[in-house]
Amino acid sequence: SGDDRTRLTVLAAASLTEPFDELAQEFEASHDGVDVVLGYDSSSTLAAQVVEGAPADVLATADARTMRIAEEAGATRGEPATFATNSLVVVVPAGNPADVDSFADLQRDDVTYVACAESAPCGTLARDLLDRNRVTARPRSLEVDVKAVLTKVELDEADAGLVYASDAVAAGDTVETLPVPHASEAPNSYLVAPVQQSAEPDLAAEWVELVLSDRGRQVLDDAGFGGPTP
Amino acid sequence: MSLLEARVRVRRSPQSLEVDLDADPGDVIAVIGPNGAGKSTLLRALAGLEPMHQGTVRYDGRAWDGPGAARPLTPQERGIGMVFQQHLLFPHLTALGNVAFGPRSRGARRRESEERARRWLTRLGVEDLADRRPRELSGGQAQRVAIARALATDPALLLLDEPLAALDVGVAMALRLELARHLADFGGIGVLVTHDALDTLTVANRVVVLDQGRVAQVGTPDEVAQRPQTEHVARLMGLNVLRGQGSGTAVALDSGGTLVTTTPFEGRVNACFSPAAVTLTLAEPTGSARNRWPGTVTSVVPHGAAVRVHLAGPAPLIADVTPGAAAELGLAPGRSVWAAVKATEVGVYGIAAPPAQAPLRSRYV
Amino acid sequence: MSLLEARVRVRRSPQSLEVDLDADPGDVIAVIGPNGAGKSTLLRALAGLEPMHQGTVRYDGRAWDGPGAARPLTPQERGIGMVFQQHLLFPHLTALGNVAFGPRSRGARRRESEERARRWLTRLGVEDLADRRPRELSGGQAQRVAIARALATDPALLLLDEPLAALDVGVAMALRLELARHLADFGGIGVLVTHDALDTLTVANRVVVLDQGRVAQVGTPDEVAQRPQTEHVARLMGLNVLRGQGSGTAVALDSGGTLVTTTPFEGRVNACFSPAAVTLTLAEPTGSARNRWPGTVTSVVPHGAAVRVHLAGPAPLIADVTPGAAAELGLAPGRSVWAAVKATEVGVYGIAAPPAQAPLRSRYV
Amino acid sequence: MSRNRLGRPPAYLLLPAGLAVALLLVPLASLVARAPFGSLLERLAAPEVLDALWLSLWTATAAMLASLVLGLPLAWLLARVEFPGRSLVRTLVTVPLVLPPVVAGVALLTAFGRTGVVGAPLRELGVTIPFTSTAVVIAHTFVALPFFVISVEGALRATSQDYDEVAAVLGARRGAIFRRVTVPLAAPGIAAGLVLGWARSLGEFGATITFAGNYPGVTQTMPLAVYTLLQEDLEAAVALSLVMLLVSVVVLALLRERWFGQAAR
Amino acid sequence: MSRNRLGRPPAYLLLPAGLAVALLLVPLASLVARAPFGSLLERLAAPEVLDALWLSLWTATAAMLASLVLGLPLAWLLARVEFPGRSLVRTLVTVPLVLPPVVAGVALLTAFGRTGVVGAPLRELGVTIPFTSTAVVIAHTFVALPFFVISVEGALRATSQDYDEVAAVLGARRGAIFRRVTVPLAAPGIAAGLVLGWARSLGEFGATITFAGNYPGVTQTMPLAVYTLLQEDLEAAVALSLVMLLVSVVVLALLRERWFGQAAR
Ligand SMILES: Nc1ncnc2c1ncn2[C@@H]1O[C@H](COP(=O)(O)OP(=O)(O)OP(=O)(O)O)[C@@H](O)[C@H]1O
Ligand SMILES: Nc1ncnc2c1ncn2[C@@H]1O[C@H](COP(=O)(O)OP(=O)(O)OP(=O)(O)O)[C@@H](O)[C@H]1O
Ligand code: MOO
Ligand SMILES: [Mg+2]
Ligand SMILES: [Mg+2]
Repeated sequence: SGDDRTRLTVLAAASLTEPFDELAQEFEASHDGVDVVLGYDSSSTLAAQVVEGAPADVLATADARTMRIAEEAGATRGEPATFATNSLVVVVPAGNPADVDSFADLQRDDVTYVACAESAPCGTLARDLLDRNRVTARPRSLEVDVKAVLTKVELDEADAGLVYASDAVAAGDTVETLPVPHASEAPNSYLVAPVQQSAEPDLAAEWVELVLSDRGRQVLDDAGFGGPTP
Repeated sequence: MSLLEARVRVRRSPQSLEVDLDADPGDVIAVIGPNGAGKSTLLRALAGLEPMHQGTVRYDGRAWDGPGAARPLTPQERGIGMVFQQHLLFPHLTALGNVAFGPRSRGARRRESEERARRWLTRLGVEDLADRRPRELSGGQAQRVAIARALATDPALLLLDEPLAALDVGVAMALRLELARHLADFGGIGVLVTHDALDTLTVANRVVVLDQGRVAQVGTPDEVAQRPQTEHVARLMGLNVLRGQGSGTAVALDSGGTLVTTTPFEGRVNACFSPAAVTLTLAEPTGSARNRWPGTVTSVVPHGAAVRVHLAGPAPLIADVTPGAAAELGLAPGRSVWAAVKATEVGVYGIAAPPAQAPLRSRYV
Repeated sequence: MSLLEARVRVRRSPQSLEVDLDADPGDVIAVIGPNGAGKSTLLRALAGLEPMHQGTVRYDGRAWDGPGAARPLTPQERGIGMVFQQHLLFPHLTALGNVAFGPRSRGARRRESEERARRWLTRLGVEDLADRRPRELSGGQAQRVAIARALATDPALLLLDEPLAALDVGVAMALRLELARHLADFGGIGVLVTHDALDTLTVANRVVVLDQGRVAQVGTPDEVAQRPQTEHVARLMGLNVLRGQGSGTAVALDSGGTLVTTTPFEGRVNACFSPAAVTLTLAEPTGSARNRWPGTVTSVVPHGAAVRVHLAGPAPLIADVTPGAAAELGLAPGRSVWAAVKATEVGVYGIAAPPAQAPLRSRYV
Repeated sequence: MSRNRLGRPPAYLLLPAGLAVALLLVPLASLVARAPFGSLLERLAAPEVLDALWLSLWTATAAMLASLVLGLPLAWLLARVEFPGRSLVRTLVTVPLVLPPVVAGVALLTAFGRTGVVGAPLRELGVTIPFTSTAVVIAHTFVALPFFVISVEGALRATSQDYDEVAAVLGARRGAIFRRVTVPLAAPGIAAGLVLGWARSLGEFGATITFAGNYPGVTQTMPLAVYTLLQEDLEAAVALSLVMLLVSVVVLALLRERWFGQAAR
Repeated sequence: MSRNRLGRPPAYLLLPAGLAVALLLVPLASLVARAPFGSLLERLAAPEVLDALWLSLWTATAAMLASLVLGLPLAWLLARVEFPGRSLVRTLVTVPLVLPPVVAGVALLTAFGRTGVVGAPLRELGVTIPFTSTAVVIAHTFVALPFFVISVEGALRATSQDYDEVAAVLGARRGAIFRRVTVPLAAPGIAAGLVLGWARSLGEFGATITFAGNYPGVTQTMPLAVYTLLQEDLEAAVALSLVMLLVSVVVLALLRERWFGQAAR
């Protein structure tokens, strides 16, 4: 990428890695001379960085709370838009060694499961769903992010884990997926907004547009995300 | 005013060091004394390596340490050369690098320093070893490199701590002469710590005898050799010295018994006589020799044309006898003999310093 | 069969070490030779610290190294005691801890080891220093602790590398006797490296002279003292030795000129005479002394009852003259004199070893 | 009297040293400046925090001891004993340093997890390691051991081998030489290695959370607690890490002064 | 001929050393065993991976040099010069070790960020540090410097000070003593410290991603690339870290053999 090329920098929650990588390719294809640079991290870190003046054009977070941090600090431009939701599913290792057949099986003594810590959005959701389904057994570990939960399951250290539907899709056939009752009643929202200090406000707006477009909807759908309003 | 005026005071328990030392240009001072007397400490204090709690060191009118100096000058500000008792060659440098270190540190360029170093190695007969590391040198070779290193900076004050101890006899003699010549030429001051009488007699023009951190005697080599004030120097110089209380021509010896002399003297005295003045017999001698002691031979070794016999007894004695006499008496370690010395052979002189506490080593002998 | 049979071969460039050494119980072997001759290397090889590329070491019928041994025994398996040339006291242990280290390592309990160590420190006159660290000891004190450490394990083979070099003259003499007594008692073997004639003559019953990694002479102390084969030993023993080609009673000296003797000899010879046999005159001597050389006085020092004069000339010479003669001739460094020796005073004997290359140090003298 | 009798340190050494201190100090100071001190004490008293602190301290200490027991012999072998493959082993020791901590955690899972080479047989015996405090100690040791070994090996190489020879001549066997000569002489370097290892363990996050998980009271060390909190409350997380800093600084200061007081002179 | 002429190392040293090697080796080996080697080469050739690898290597090297330039004088001051507050500084140096890396990143942001003590004035001058490659180097240095300083200080304390005195007597000023005597004598320890610092930088994740962000080509080092990939594909992420391992091991092996070959004997 030469000096004459324009760069559009998108900071996105790590769980958006797959769809955003794909959208970036499409964006570059339709915008000559534009390179999309994607920086992934946890939403709270990204929000803090944007507040600190990170050179970015667009911020996409995995929950409303972290976006609000950036918003309140005046780091975003315009109203953030909700562009997707994500709901929890149960994943088990390929072959389902512990024979977990339903969400309720997490109660079984011989089932070791992991979930997110409550400080993370996925943890809040998990807590809520466990309560709704009256599952009282505690997870073996409260992971700080959803990928850590997935890793434990992928490596067959846990018999089950609570992850986002999109993560289950990303993991492919290393895991099997079970639905969680009432999951769609409490989804997690993904928000996107152009960043205040953006040097390319037009391109930033176009990226937001792309994400909100039908094409964007399609890509997110394929990656396991739900629509902006469930 | 002397070139070097040092009032060295180092506090140390149990024994502090208090030594006054003055020297003029060209002086070479031999510092002798028993182990632990403070010789190395003295050199280290002069070099600025040992903090003094008091005292002064002035060189060429400039205060190095003490009231006249805002702070003690650092070793590098003093412009000295030093051979350490443990040679302490830099292990990571070659012999050449070690010797070139000083000139380099004092601002010479690399090439110049190395040429200079090479010249010094040559003077000390170790130019073949220029590229060796210290661990590839023999003890004596390392010692020579250390001497070259100390001399290579042309120091105005040269501090040598037993520089010839590890050297073989031929090299040591040659180096003594070389050192004497070098020191005589350069107009600076040399201070030479040694346990060797030859060093004292050939290299130095003044001798300071230390004992337990104090000066026990100062003088020219001849004075010290002829009138040793301590048993240590007497032994070093190959003389017999007995201490006692003089009263007329009789000396009540500290080791017991009385010694008769021809020089009347009152008070504390050293009674001194040469080994050649001692005659040995198997039976207790009768006749004119009124001074006699029984003793046991501890060693018999050739000494020049004579045979030198060491005796243990109330006081340790040295006697030189002819090889013939030695054979006749059957002198061998363990043999009991009588030693006698004529009153006329005994020199008597006062003890300068107050009687020191028994030095450590005397407990051993 | 001897108690110790060593064929020591150490490969090293430019000069390898090839020394054969045999010793019987109670033997004390003095190893002498110029700096770099290989003395320390020999001791290290005997200790198992220096790998040998060849050769054998057997002790008491057991192969320590060489064909009879599956692998060279480690130092600890050999049961030796060693005083290193650099004393190498453990810096983290007290004097007592250093001496107790050996007994502890050989299985004694702590208390026992410390008691033993304290006894040895007392024997060496340094019991007051038991709680000091090496850096708080003087050079000679450290040396004594190192000797105590080597002796405290009651080794069957004691290797001493210039153990008395840093000691003051009184302590050195006393220690020589102590060592001689200890070595005579214990029935083991002592190997003593030294640059001091007294050590050789008082402590050892055999002498091995090394030169450039080879044995130049072996014999009793008296033999070696009387018929030195190398200039180094001659100097050490205080004799004059000149080399040359004998043909009848004339010896064509390597240093130039001819020496007349009374003993006819053909081939390479050493011509040896005592310093006392040398007379000095200011004018070229005429008369019966046909052997004469011009020379320059390099040093004049008292030696026993005589005065010892070192001369530089075609060959360096030592002369002992009476103090009266010295005064009369005005002997002082720089003075030109003639030295003469009578043919009857010159001993002549063959050179045992093939003439060695000029040793390093000769380039210096 | 000042010990600086070899002269004043030159500016070109004082300056970078000052910069180094500044580089370390300024971020810490501005972190402290931002911390909500009011809530600090209160936070410290919270039972989860106390649990995490205690867990952190003991697991780091256990890992330090494990580093000492396993790593000191290894460092010694690398520094003092010639054996085939030595430089291979030396390189191997450096590898875990380079591994990103999370990947280190994955590696530990593949080895000690329930399907791992070591984990599977252990599981047959009824022992599972992940999600236990033991796993925390293993993760810490895996991460800290290389630091310890490399720094101690460096210290051993810098100390003279002559004394080993002396000790051998005095009859000390190889092990006794190690214990009574080599180790005491390298004591300052070993102390430095222990400090490094301990501190590294205290700060370790990635390997621990991946291998041991994050459960309060069992595997949630302070960094994990801090990170967990960081998701929702930056300031609180900062306050919590300051608590950890404070405690570890106090412990270190006490330890260091004792060690260096004894070992160095 | 074997250099082990001081006797065989005893089992009680060989055993723990072997265990240490096993502890480090087994997880690595089982990681390697799981790696999809087929795609390894292909992955290595991907431009982002090459970018990240190159960035990692040069930033780690820059941080190592910064550690050397800033840290060596500091280690020396701590080991050799008495000054008031020395033990305070020594403790200060240990602190960043204990800080969880992410918190270290937060601390760096508070210092060098746009409102930071250093960042705000710099911004006036038109310089911003966070989210640049410079920030990566700073983060690495902040994290690696303490390791370097502590291990080098240990090595300096373990080497004899006698030679400093000798050099002073020969006329070398304090700085020359440092350069020409102290440093060469402590060379193995310094080399060890550099290896530690370099490797620590290479593996650093938390401080970097927080302070410098995760921008491909600018701040995305290998551990960050591994993290990003981990979101999609665990096995691929593992493969990527193995690539990094391989490269760093090769570099280290080359460097170490050269250094130790020269420095140690
Ligand atoms: N660092 C120290 N702390 C305490 N005492 C010391 C220290 N260094 C030396 N001493 C003691 O000071 C005295 C003088 O030591 P010094 O080294 O000056 O003796 P020396 O005359 O050189 O002896 P030697 O002939 O044995 O070398 C000795 O008794 C010694 O034990
Ligand atoms: N590690 C080494 N590598 C190469 N040469 C060495 C090594 N150690 C010693 N030498 C050389 O071997 C020869 C014999 O050394 P050694 O130390 O045995 O001499 P020495 O007889 O003890 O001399 P000195 O009287 O000076 O102590 C010397 O020329 C020395 O330079
Ligand atoms: O370096 Mo970390 O980043 O311990 O997780
Ligand atoms: Mg001394
Ligand atoms: Mg030697």
